[in-house]
Amino acid sequence: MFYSGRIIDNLPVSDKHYLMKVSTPFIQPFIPGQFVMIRAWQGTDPLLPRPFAIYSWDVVGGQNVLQIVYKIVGRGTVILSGLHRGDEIQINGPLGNGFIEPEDAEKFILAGGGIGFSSVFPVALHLKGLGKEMKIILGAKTDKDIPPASSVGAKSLEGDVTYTTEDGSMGFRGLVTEVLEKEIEDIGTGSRAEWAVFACGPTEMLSTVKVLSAEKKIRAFLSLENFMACGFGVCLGCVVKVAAPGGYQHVRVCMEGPVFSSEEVIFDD
Amino acid sequence: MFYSGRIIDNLPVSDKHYLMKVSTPFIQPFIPGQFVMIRAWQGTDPLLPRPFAIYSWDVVGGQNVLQIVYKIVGRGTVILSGLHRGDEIQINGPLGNGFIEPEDAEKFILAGGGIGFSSVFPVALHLKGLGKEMKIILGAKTDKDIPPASSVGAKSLEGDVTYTTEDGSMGFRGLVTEVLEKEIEDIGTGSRAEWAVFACGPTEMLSTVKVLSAEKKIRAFLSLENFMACGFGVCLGCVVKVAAPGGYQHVRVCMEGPVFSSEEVIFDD
Amino acid sequence: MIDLSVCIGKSTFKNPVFSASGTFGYGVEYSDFFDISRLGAVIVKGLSIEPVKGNPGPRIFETASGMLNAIGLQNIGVKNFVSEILPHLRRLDATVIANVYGKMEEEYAAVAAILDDAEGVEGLELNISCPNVKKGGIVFGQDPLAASKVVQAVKKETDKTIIVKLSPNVSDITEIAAAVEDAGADGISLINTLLGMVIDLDKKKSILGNVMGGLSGPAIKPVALRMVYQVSQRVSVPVIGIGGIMNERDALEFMLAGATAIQVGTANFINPRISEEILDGIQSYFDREEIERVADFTGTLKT
Amino acid sequence: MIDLSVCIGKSTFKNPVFSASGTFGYGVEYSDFFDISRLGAVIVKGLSIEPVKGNPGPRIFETASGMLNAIGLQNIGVKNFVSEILPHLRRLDATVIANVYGKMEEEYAAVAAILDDAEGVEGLELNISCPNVKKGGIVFGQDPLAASKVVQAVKKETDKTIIVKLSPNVSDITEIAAAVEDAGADGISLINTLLGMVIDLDKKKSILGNVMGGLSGPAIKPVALRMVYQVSQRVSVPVIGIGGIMNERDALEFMLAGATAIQVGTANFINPRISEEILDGIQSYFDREEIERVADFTGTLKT
Ligand SMILES: Cc1cc2nc3c(=O)[nH]c(=O)nc-3n(C[C@H](O)[C@H](O)[C@H](O)COP(=O)(O)OP(=O)(O)OC[C@H]3O[C@@H](n4cnc5c(N)ncnc54)[C@H](O)[C@@H]3O)c2cc1C
Ligand SMILES: Cc1cc2nc3c(=O)[nH]c(=O)nc-3n(C[C@H](O)[C@H](O)[C@H](O)COP(=O)(O)OP(=O)(O)OC[C@H]3O[C@@H](n4cnc5c(N)ncnc54)[C@H](O)[C@@H]3O)c2cc1C
Ligand SMILES: Cc1cc2nc3c(=O)[nH]c(=O)nc-3n(C[C@H](O)[C@H](O)[C@H](O)COP(=O)(O)O)c2cc1C
Ligand SMILES: Cc1cc2nc3c(=O)[nH]c(=O)nc-3n(C[C@H](O)[C@H](O)[C@H](O)COP(=O)(O)O)c2cc1C
Ligand code: FES
Ligand code: FES
Repeated sequence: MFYSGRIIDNLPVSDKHYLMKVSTPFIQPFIPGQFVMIRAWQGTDPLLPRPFAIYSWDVVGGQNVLQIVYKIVGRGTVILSGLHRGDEIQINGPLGNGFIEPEDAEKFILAGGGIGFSSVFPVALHLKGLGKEMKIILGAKTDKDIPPASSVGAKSLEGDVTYTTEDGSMGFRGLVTEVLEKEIEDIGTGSRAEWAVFACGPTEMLSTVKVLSAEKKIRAFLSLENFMACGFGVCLGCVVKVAAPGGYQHVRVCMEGPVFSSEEVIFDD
Repeated sequence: MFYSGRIIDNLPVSDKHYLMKVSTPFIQPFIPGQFVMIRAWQGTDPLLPRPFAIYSWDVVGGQNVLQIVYKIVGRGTVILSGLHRGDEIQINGPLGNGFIEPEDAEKFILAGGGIGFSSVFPVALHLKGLGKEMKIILGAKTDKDIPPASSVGAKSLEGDVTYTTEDGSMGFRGLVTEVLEKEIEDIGTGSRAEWAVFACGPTEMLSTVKVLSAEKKIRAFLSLENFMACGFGVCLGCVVKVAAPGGYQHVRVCMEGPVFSSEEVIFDD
Repeated sequence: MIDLSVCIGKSTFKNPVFSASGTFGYGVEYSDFFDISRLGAVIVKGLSIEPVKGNPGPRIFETASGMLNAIGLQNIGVKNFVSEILPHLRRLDATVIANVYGKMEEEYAAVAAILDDAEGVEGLELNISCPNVKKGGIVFGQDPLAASKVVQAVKKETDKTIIVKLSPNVSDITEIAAAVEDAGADGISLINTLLGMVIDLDKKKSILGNVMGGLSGPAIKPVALRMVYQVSQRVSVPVIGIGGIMNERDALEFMLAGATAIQVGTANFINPRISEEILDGIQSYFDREEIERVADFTGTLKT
Repeated sequence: MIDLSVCIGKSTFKNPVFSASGTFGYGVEYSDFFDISRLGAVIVKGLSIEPVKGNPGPRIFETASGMLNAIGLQNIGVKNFVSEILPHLRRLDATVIANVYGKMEEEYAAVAAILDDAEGVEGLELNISCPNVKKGGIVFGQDPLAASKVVQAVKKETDKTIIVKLSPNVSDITEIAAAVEDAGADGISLINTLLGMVIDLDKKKSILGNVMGGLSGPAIKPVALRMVYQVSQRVSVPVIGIGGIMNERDALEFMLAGATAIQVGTANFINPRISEEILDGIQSYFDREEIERVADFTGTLKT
């Protein structure tokens, strides 16, 4: 689905993060973990649209409102942050597979590193809706990298979140995966089969989650990132390696992913 | 001189024209007809700065205020029109020779076609300051192409202006050069030596002025336009042909011009 | 009545707007966005005799008004294409051109032989921007003789329309164009990507897994236009213009320069409906300008 | 202490930031904006034996992240340069490299002979992207033999440092690089502009007076980086990187790829002080990264 949207609101929720609300011509059921490609500039530099997780997409006050949360990291996101109410943007999506919870999983640990919370929160809200039990771990370098859950419309989750920062400025001092490891260990080995982990964050984090999941015998699903040109499967630019008979095969993060079972993903070092 | 300026005001003065006021770190005496190169965007598309006549450059309310009047014609000017108070722009200038009135000229006809008024008004205000007599002719396709003199801070000139439009929607119906021809004919051949014509507008207009000036034996000065990359004489991209011993030579509109004596300019057809 | 159809070899295409190989998947992906049967032709991702895994990542990176790609010609192989994708494309009523490549001329011929039997393939586009393993890796498209041989070998296997797609990484594009025309090409498409490279200063490392990649997008349009102009002055077979076409005005410029048809590449990533919009734009332009046939417009550039 | 000086041939330049010919006028124009003696070298507009009027307009046009130019090598001629401009440059204390071109090798040699006597010219950069009238207009830089002969002819006339500036419009840039190195070049600079074309759809006319022109600016940077990388792998003389350098990060990327020095071109039009800013940026980067000498950084790219 390729269409235009109009900015309703585009406000900072932290030093580096913005929450953008866009009015869209329709809404469409989406699976948390799916994303949209967004372009919001004239001219050809930057050229390509940018991928962002769908944070929410609902009817609000009679309008179809798509939300994304983004961090300013480069030219495209700088342009996004300068947009005003009424400005038009181009949107392609929902795209990707999203996170479909395994039928036999009853309890979840959701782990988000850095901007990863923008996929974790929609997954969490969805699971909460289904009445599932869950723990959320959010981590970053420093407190400034994590906007308060309330500022991004996730107040209802605040009680479930454990924060961790590398510099200790918020919550625990340490890595998301350190907290994750403890949380997993707290679960009796016998009951781990009821659990599933969903993780979204930098590659180093996800590759540690893969190792943990194998060691601790707990299912894990990883939401990957990669450079994307098209976002809908036609350029073959975004592939990662997944295990396949006879070694590996290249699959597209934008189509077969972004969410993969941790078993299948092969991280090159 | 290369420096940054900050937008004070950037307001439409007609359907297609904007008046931009920029606060600059200093002011500098300029010769009317001189111009600045302006760039006001990130990224490399568009790549090059754009030339605009200096409309005025004065201390206003304690600030150094540079004004330009521009017409939206393409990508660069579309971007300019979207700028807000406080936005930063890069400026190079004053550039070019400007119009230096011949010492023995007492009376002037100033003719502007299309956006040409943006050079004509500063010249007119300057000559008015010197107490010179003058007639101003401004022409365009239709009335929408000419913002009212009052809207561009040239109210004091309003009485001197004769308007002409191709569709007759404002003032006379016809070309600037048709009115110019009549005005010249109104001057006795004997007194034409006291007069000088300054013309700024599309190439076809200027080449007609050249012909008129030769036929009617009246001095004329033409402010030329051309694509410019640098605006300060280093790329040799903006050259026009001028008469020279042994035929012609290429001179730079941005350095030896933009104002040339109508005798020297060679218009290719 | 305006007739937008164009002839290349024995084929007639309903209009001059084609999709560029590698930017349009296998075509079917775009049927979510518009009716791909409207396109003059759908040119699918490059096919080889066996499936190919392609290069390790990163495979793409954005540059100023362009992008680099080093996909490594990943594809499912011609046989899977014929059995799995082609029926789908036929149901969608798409006019299909198969883009073909190989590491030696025999591989091109083998793919052509399989496609010769395939119903619903209107023509073949030979991508000769690939290293010739038999000649120490020199790209076919940089070697007039090797390029001619590929064309001849393919022609032996099939009577379908053969378009040869040229590499721009050459000193004299007209030399190679003339060589493939002589060898029997029914049409010539150009340009493929310009070879480039990107570097990550922070990591002091080249970004692409393959180090070098192909530059596409608006950045290359001036080079593409120049080559289309030069080649169409030199050959008499139809020329298909490619390179940085973002809208109908770009497309029409290529036609003025001498292109009978055009291909839309990188622009598809930015707007998946762009090729349809370009088609509509050309149609309206022809209406407005009262141009009756493509041939009345192609190559009418004044210089 | 960080030492930014670089050696090319017998010359030592105080730092690796040079201005690119044709984008820096005769140098003096920039002294309004900054102290041009700070630059490693000021490379002036291409000089020929006689003054040249250049091409009719339009001569320049903007493209996506780039520009085309067809100036036609307008210049005041080497003799006027030596008598009128050089004294001024010497007063400004600029390190000057004269860019030289000709229509045949004898013309290059003649210009070199005049410059050999000129005090204040540190070296010559030979622009070989010009048609060789004796060989039917084939560009010197596309013909390894013709290019070598130009270098040899020039070397006979002068002992000054000779840099040869390569054209990117070739199939194999390393072949021509190796040829000019063998012929005695002290350094190799690249790239010159890519040949391109722009069209005015409304007028159905090519825009440039000369029809074709040279593409420069950020659009060509990936191609330039790739060629600098390839050439520096192949030759042992210092390589000078040029093409779309807009800031110090771009400059440092070229150095990682193998450039000993870099030239700033089109960026000068956008910000006349940019070359000084790039120099300062490189200086701070070396400070921050504790790189002591340019040689410790050049070519350290991981692939
Ligand atoms: C499926 C998916 C979902 C995403 N969801 C979100 C989200 O909800 N919120 C959010 O803030 N970000 C998200 N991202 C990352 C976001 O797409 C990038 O931050 C954005 O594209 C950067 O654009 P830019 O122009 O600002 O930066 P650029 O100037 O393009 O690059 C700045 C830096 O970011 C890196 N970068 C650029 N593009 C990507 C990319 N696609 N993936 C990883 N790194 C990149 C570059 O290498 C560079 O170091 C997501 C990415 C993917 C693939
Ligand atoms: C010395 C000088 C003084 C000028 N003063 C003014 C002024 O005071 N106010 C004003 O509105 N305009 C002025 N112009 C014209 C102005 O520079 C152009 O309108 C502007 O560069 C167009 O930029 P753009 O990106 O909007 O259009 P583009 O997208 O670049 O082009 C739109 C159209 O304008 C044409 N064009 C682009 N650049 C130029 C150029 N330099 N000269 C002529 N045509 C061009 C293009 O061919 C195209 O048809 C002046 C030009 C010169 C050379
Ligand atoms: C991601 C990507 C993959 C490509 N794959 C192929 C391919 O398989 N075969 C081929 O002949 N050309 C391939 N190309 C080249 C395009 O078909 C086209 O020639 C080139 O991109 C220039 O056009 P553009 O600027 O409109 O993209 C590919 C281009 C891109 C960007
Ligand atoms: C307007 C213009 C004029 C040029 N003139 C010359 C020249 O006289 N001699 C030469 O060797 N290169 C000339 N060049 C090429 C530049 O020196 C440089 O190689 C090229 O522009 C690529 O660098 P850039 O992308 O940084 O501009 C010229 C380039 C431009 C844009
Ligand atoms: S981004 Fe194009 S295939 Fe995934
Ligand atoms: S615009 Fe560069 S010399 Fe005039």
